[in-house]
Amino acid sequence: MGTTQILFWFLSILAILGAILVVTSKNPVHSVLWLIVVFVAISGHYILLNAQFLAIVNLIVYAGAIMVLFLFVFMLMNLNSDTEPQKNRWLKIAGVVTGGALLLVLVAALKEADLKTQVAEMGRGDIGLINNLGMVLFHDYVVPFEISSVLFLSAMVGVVVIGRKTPEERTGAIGDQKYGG
Amino acid sequence: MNAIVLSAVWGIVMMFSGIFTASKRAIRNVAVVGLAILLVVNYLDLLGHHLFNIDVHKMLYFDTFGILGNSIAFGSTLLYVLLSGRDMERVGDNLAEYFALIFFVLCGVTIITTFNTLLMLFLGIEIISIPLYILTGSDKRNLKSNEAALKYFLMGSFSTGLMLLGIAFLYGASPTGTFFIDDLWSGKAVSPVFMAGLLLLLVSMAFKVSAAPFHFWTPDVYDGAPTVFTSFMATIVKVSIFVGFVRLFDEAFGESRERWQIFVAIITAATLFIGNVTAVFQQSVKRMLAYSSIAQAGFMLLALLALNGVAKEGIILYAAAYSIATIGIFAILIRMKDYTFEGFNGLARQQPVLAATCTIFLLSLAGIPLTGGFFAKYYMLSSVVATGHFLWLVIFSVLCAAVSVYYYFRVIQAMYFKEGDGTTETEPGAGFKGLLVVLAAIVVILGVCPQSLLSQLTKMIYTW
Amino acid sequence: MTQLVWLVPALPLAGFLLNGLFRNQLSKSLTGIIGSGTVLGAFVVSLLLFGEVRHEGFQPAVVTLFDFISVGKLSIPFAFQVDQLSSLFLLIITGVGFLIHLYSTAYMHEENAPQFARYFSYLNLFVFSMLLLVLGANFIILFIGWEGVGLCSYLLIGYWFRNIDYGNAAKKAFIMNRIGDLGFLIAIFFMISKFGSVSFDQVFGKASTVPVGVMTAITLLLFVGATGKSAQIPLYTWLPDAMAGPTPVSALIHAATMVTAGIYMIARSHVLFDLAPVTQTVVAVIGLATALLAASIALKQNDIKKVLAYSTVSQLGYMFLGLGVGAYDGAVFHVMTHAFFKALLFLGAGSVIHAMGGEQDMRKMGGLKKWMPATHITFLLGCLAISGIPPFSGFFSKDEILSAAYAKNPVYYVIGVFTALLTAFYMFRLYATTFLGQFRGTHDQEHHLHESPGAITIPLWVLAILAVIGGFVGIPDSWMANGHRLGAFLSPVLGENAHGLEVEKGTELMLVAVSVVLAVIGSLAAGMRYGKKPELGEPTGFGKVLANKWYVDEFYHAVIVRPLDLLAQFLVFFDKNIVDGIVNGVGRLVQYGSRQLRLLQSGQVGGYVLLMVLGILILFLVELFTGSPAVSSAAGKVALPH
Amino acid sequence: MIPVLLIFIPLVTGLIGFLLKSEKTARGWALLSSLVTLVVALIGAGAGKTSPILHADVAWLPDLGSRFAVGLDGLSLILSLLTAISFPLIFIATWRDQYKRAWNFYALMLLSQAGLLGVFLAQDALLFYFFWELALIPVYFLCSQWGGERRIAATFKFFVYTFLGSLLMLVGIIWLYFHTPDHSFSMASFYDVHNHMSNSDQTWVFWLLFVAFAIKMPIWPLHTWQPDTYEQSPTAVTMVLSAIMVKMGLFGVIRWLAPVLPIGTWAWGDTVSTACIIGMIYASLVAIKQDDLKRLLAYSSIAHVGLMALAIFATDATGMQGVMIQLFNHGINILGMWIVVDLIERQFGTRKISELGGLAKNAPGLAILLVIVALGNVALPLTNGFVGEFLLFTGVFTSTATAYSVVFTVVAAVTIILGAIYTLNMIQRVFYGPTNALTEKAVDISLNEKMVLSVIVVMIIFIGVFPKPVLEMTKDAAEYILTKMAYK
Amino acid sequence: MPINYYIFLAVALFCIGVAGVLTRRNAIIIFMCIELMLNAVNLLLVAFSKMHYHALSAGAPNPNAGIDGQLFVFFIMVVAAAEVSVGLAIIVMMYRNTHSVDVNFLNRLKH
Repeated sequence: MGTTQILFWFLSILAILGAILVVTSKNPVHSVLWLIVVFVAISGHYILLNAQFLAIVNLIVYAGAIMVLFLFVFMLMNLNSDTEPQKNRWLKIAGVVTGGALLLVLVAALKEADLKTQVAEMGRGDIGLINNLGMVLFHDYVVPFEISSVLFLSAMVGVVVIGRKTPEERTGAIGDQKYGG
Repeated sequence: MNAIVLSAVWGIVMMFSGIFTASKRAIRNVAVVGLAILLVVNYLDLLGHHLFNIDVHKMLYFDTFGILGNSIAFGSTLLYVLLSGRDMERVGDNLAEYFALIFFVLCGVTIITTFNTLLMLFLGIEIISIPLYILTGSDKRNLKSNEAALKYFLMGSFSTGLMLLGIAFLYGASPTGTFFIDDLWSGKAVSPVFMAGLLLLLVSMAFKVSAAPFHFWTPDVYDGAPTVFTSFMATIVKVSIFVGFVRLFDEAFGESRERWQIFVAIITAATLFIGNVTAVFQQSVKRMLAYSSIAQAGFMLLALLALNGVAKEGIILYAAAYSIATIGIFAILIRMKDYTFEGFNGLARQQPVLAATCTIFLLSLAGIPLTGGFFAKYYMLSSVVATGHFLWLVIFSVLCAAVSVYYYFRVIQAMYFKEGDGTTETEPGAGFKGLLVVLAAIVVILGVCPQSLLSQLTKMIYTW
Repeated sequence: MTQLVWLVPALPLAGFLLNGLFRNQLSKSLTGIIGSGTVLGAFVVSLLLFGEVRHEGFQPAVVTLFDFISVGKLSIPFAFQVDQLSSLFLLIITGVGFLIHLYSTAYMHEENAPQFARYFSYLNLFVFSMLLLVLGANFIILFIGWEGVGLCSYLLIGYWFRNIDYGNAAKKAFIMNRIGDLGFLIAIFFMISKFGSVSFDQVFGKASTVPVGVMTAITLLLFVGATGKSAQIPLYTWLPDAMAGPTPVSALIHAATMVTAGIYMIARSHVLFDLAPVTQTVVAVIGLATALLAASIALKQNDIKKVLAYSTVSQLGYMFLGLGVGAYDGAVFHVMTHAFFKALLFLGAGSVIHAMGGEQDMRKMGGLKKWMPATHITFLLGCLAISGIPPFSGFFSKDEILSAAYAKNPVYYVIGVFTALLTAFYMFRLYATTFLGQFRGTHDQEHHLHESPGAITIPLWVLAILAVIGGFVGIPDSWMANGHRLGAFLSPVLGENAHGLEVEKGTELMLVAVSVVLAVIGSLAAGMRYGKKPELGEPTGFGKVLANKWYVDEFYHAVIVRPLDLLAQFLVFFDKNIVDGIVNGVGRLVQYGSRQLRLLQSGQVGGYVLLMVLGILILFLVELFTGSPAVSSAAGKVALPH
Repeated sequence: MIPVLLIFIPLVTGLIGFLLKSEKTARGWALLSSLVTLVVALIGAGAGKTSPILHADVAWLPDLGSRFAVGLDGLSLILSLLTAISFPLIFIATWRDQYKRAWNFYALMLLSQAGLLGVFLAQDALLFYFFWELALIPVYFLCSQWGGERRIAATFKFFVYTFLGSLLMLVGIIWLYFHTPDHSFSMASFYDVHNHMSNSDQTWVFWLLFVAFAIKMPIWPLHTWQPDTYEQSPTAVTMVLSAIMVKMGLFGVIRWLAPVLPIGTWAWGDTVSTACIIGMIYASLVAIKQDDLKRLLAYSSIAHVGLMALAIFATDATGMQGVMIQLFNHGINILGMWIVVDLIERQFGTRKISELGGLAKNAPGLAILLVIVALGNVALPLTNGFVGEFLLFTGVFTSTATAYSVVFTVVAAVTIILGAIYTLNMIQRVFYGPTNALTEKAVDISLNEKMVLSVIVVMIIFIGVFPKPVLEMTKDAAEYILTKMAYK
Repeated sequence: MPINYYIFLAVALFCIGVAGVLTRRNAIIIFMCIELMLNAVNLLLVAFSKMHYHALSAGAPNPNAGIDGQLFVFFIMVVAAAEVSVGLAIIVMMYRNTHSVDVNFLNRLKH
């Protein structure tokens, strides 16, 4: 098999391993790092699929910005050490089993897919190139693009609402006011 | 289109209004004006006058069904703000931001009532959800509020993940690789991938309208959120998402309904059962209303199951009747000293007007004739009966409706037949009472001669 | 004239309304006048009617007042029938009725005005109902009167309502009557379904068209009605208790008129009974059994009215025997004579009780002839009449029945005659214990003793005369050419062969001789036995059984009343705990379910998500296993609306 | 015109009633309104059967195929008369009862009257359902607000029970609606729908509708709400409940079930009849053991209603006439009984038979009137009860719809005896016998009650002696229904 | 590459994410697992888009066939970013009040 296949398998295994370690590792910071590994692997897949733009964005936005944000929060709360008390085992097992069952069911449902003859074009096809994407984005997809700005606005307002300290909080009055019901 | 743009714009206006004026009243008035404007422009849309001619590349499709849904959303929001606007001030001192968020939510509402591609659906849902996370947690001093916000956020984004996976599958299964809902289905045999996508989408939407067994966030979030915003979530948001829900399944999967009706039936039955039965034992009226909203969702799901003309008329009517009644009840609830059933004891002595209107709203929710709720339920039932299948579900839902009487009437009993000094925190003003009476009048009118609304509906929905 | 027949019931009705509505205003004398006067008026009208009916070739007339019920094909007019039978009964009822009203004015004099008026209004109402009963031209009107008299007897037995026992007696009477009425009613339904009508002419006209089985059913049901009203086995036990009422009431209702309604009804519908031999046998046997049983009980009763009551039951038994053997006019004849002498006896007893200040126990009486001669003589005449001593009235009527019974089946005769012996015995036991020997009452009772006023003795004398001569209208033809006027008179209604089977002269004389001899023996034996020293001690052995009326009441209580009571109690429990329990149980179930179900809402995000994922799993599994889910079709396909 | 007035007079006056904040005015207002209604009803009774003023039909919900169609035929007329007569009598008889916030009480009473009249007059299935509920709601509030100790629980049971029934009925109505060829709720289309559906469908749809009616009547074993509710409601409301409301169930069967689903009705006839008969015997026996006058009457009314239902399912002309006249008679008689009960309770503060006795001594007028009413109740000849029950039994006996007509009649007729037993027991233990400390100083009834009872007694006797007018009134209706009930 | 591989890979990642959400108690890590789910979806979308590209541009090469998939991924990233900001804000607020991010302590609201 050619380099593409080798790379595909390598990246896939890497991604899955990373994902598993994200879930299992005790130390949150390790989780973050493993998650970054997963992202990198996925970006690799994008490149294999010749979607360079997404690959880059994925690295910058996710592995870059978002993950840093996570780390930042961890540090802020200094949860860097393994502080999480263990959930009771049975719930853990139940969780894993359920996840696995979901996987099984989905695979079972999809293995007979009529798409199984289909193949994903590797390496070729320049739809993933930035100029094509840009053209389509700012031509056909301009409306959703604009609308997503509303999303950001609301997110921004929201963060302000939540982040801003109110006088009461400065006095640190915490409790179950009636407004919670 | 008018509504989308203006609601977004007005959201920004609200943001700045907070900077330019400190007077709460002024801010509220700005919001009211905005809502009024929204109503108007939406009506213009209905008449076909579009202020903005934007080429949406078929990503949005403005039909009467959606626009009607919008106007109900705007209308009930207007009533809601008029009734409970003052109570927002007591949540926190970011009144302007709250209003801004509400307007953003409305923007999302207008999107999901008129979306034509899964992308817009996704964006709409997100634009609705994110402000709601915030509003839920807006009572920052309150641990319950925080908890509710975090729960809502975690589960909400989890369901977003499910929805996205579903969308991905549908995209994969679509013959031409598109997200436009009307050519998702090849029209040939339903492929497993398509089915998987459909189910995941069903699940995530069911989550948003809090249908069992994906309803678990609802009681906690409705209970934990500041009551004003609970009212908003439980009525306007939920109802609009329902409009989107129906729209999605009608447009995208209408032809293949034979394949998925059974799943909707299962979910409906579960929702009706859990919602109604669990509500029976609640001690807090607020939480009871949360469960009742689940139960009501179960009834609305009947329309999704039937997906015929009757169902579409019905869902609009149900939206109106349910929102108005629930807004009214919440508006009264907010004013109460004590949220438990005992808190309502003897309210009829202290506040006859409140008690009377509250009774009418409750009767409407219970679906007693002469209230809008009756025709709403009537439409839901008859839509399913019209399909000729699932009569067992109809009868089951009727039994559940009988159960629902139990908890709605507990409130009535408390107000009228129990001795007690249940009363409001502050003497409600004449305006408030007047507005409640108006709401009650609307409910009754909807119940006696819904013709005015209905004839219009039938005209539009069948011409469309 | 016949068109005025409505006057007959109308007058007593008017009396009832007047006395009832203005009972607080009217004075006692006025009340008495209204009460008796209306009945007297009715009697006069009846006489006129009778005069008309007696003419040769009188055709039975049906007078329709108005349309009572008409539904679909069924039409029931409110119509009266004037013919020989009804006019005869009119005379008996109004005549005897008037005498008893008259008697009551004196007898009830202690009552205060409103109660007095109440009494008379009830009495008038009774006469009205009784007249309806005999005048009705169809079974419904008959039934109306039938239940009406039942009601009046209820009201009059319970007239002294302050006394619980009297109330119970009244209730017992009404309910036992109702049991009989039920049979009657069902018989009527049968007629409606078979003949589509209830009017006599229609029913009797079409009678022969229905199979014997149906006819037997109808007649048996009618007879059930008769047993209730006329106190036959098994429904006779109410009559002795009914003595709780004032004595005139016992005389009028429970001796002379109401209790004979059964005989009237069967005689009236003899056409049907002729078609149902089985029923006739049943009637005869029941009648005979009742006669014997009642007579045996009467032997050991000490309450003067109880004795008379059982003798009434026994005499009624005779009448049914007559009906059973087809001697319809014999039965009616006996009704008439019995009305005379039994009314006489009751009124005499009433006079005695009146004199004894309410004492009814014979053992406390004795030697009364010294104080009340008139009562004594008349009472003696009554006793002779009932015992069948010639030439008193009872003799003729009873012997007519007995000979017919012999013709039908000698066994009937034997038992009948034996009963006659008993009758004579207990009647003279009563007479002797009451009027002969020494007075055994308390001292002040002795002071109080006196002959009753004219209002009481006059009716006694009138009735006594009737009791003596009343029999001569029915001298057997075999003795005297068309001596049997009554039979001839009634034959248009009861048919030509209404004497039952004939027996040849010799046998008949022999039979008569036997019965007379036995009657005389019985009376003398009783006179001797009790004239000097009446039995005062408690009876023992078989006598105890008789004194306790064969324990029939106890038996009924154990077999019917008690089980019904228990059943009712059980049902109350069942209703409360099972039926209602299930209903409430559903409610509780919902609450319980609610309490359990809300535990799902654990508050744990993990739990929630887990359940969600499980939900998804279920959906997918359904999808997997039902490749293309079959659409459940509860109902057939329906066209979409619009 | 008339029907519309009949519905709207009480409706409007009732709504106004909420506003008059004085007990006396409210009471007077209610009486006035009910009298006006009575007058209108009498005019309706006077008008010719075919006269146009007896019908009204205006568009209401065209898109739903439902019209505001009301009309007076024989059946509606007799029941409207019953309603119109009962309410003034109730108001007068309970004139002395005291209520807190009486204006609400009287207003709700009037509203329930509007609902009842609507039920009886509606000629459109959806409209019928509407009024069916409208009649229920005010009664719910009346009982829960002014009732006895356990009122809330009892009334709530009553409400949920009946509401469940009516919801099932709603499903049935909708189902039928979609089977009418012209998608209409009108009576005509409903009477025609059975030509467009299979017999098997008829047999199960039957139950959807019947359950609602059976609960309302009530038919054993769905009766348990009734004694509790009667016991707990204020007597005025109990009068409405038992004199008129139970008739809704019977009316529903006659008007909206039997003609609509003839095959279904016929197919289940024996089953239902058996239930009715069990109920009759059962209720009578239970009644014998009751100590509370209200419960006793409740059970006796179950027995009577059972007989009427039995006759309906007998599908016989005589029986149907009997039902229609008995609907009226039973209403009148039970009303009389309730008035007496109310008098007793108001005077002695108890309804326990065991605590009473000897009333006849000091209250002879009351005793006599009660006895007459009671006699009507046990169907003694020359009272209205006799006419009714005679026709009913005749109908059942001559019925060709069932093979067991004779058995049914005989078993059912046993209740004639049982009825006599519990009625006489009651009369005796309340009115006869010695007086006790409580009843020593009993006083006789006052004028207005005497007047009401006399009116009732007069009606009892009149109909008992001369039932022709009433029979004439209902003749056509009965025959029409029967032609629709042709099950062959 | 056969599309099935990508489907299974994506589903696998997605399910691992789900399992993570089910098993962890740390709110932030749960949130990360959700991000993981989103990325799985992204991968799937891109794969599909290339699949459609292959299928549609088989005959006449069509420059933009299947491009929607990749644009959708772009929007998902956008939304995810917004979500993260809000989510972390909420978590921080929670932490400020309770000094814990353990979801098991979120049990004031139940039943």
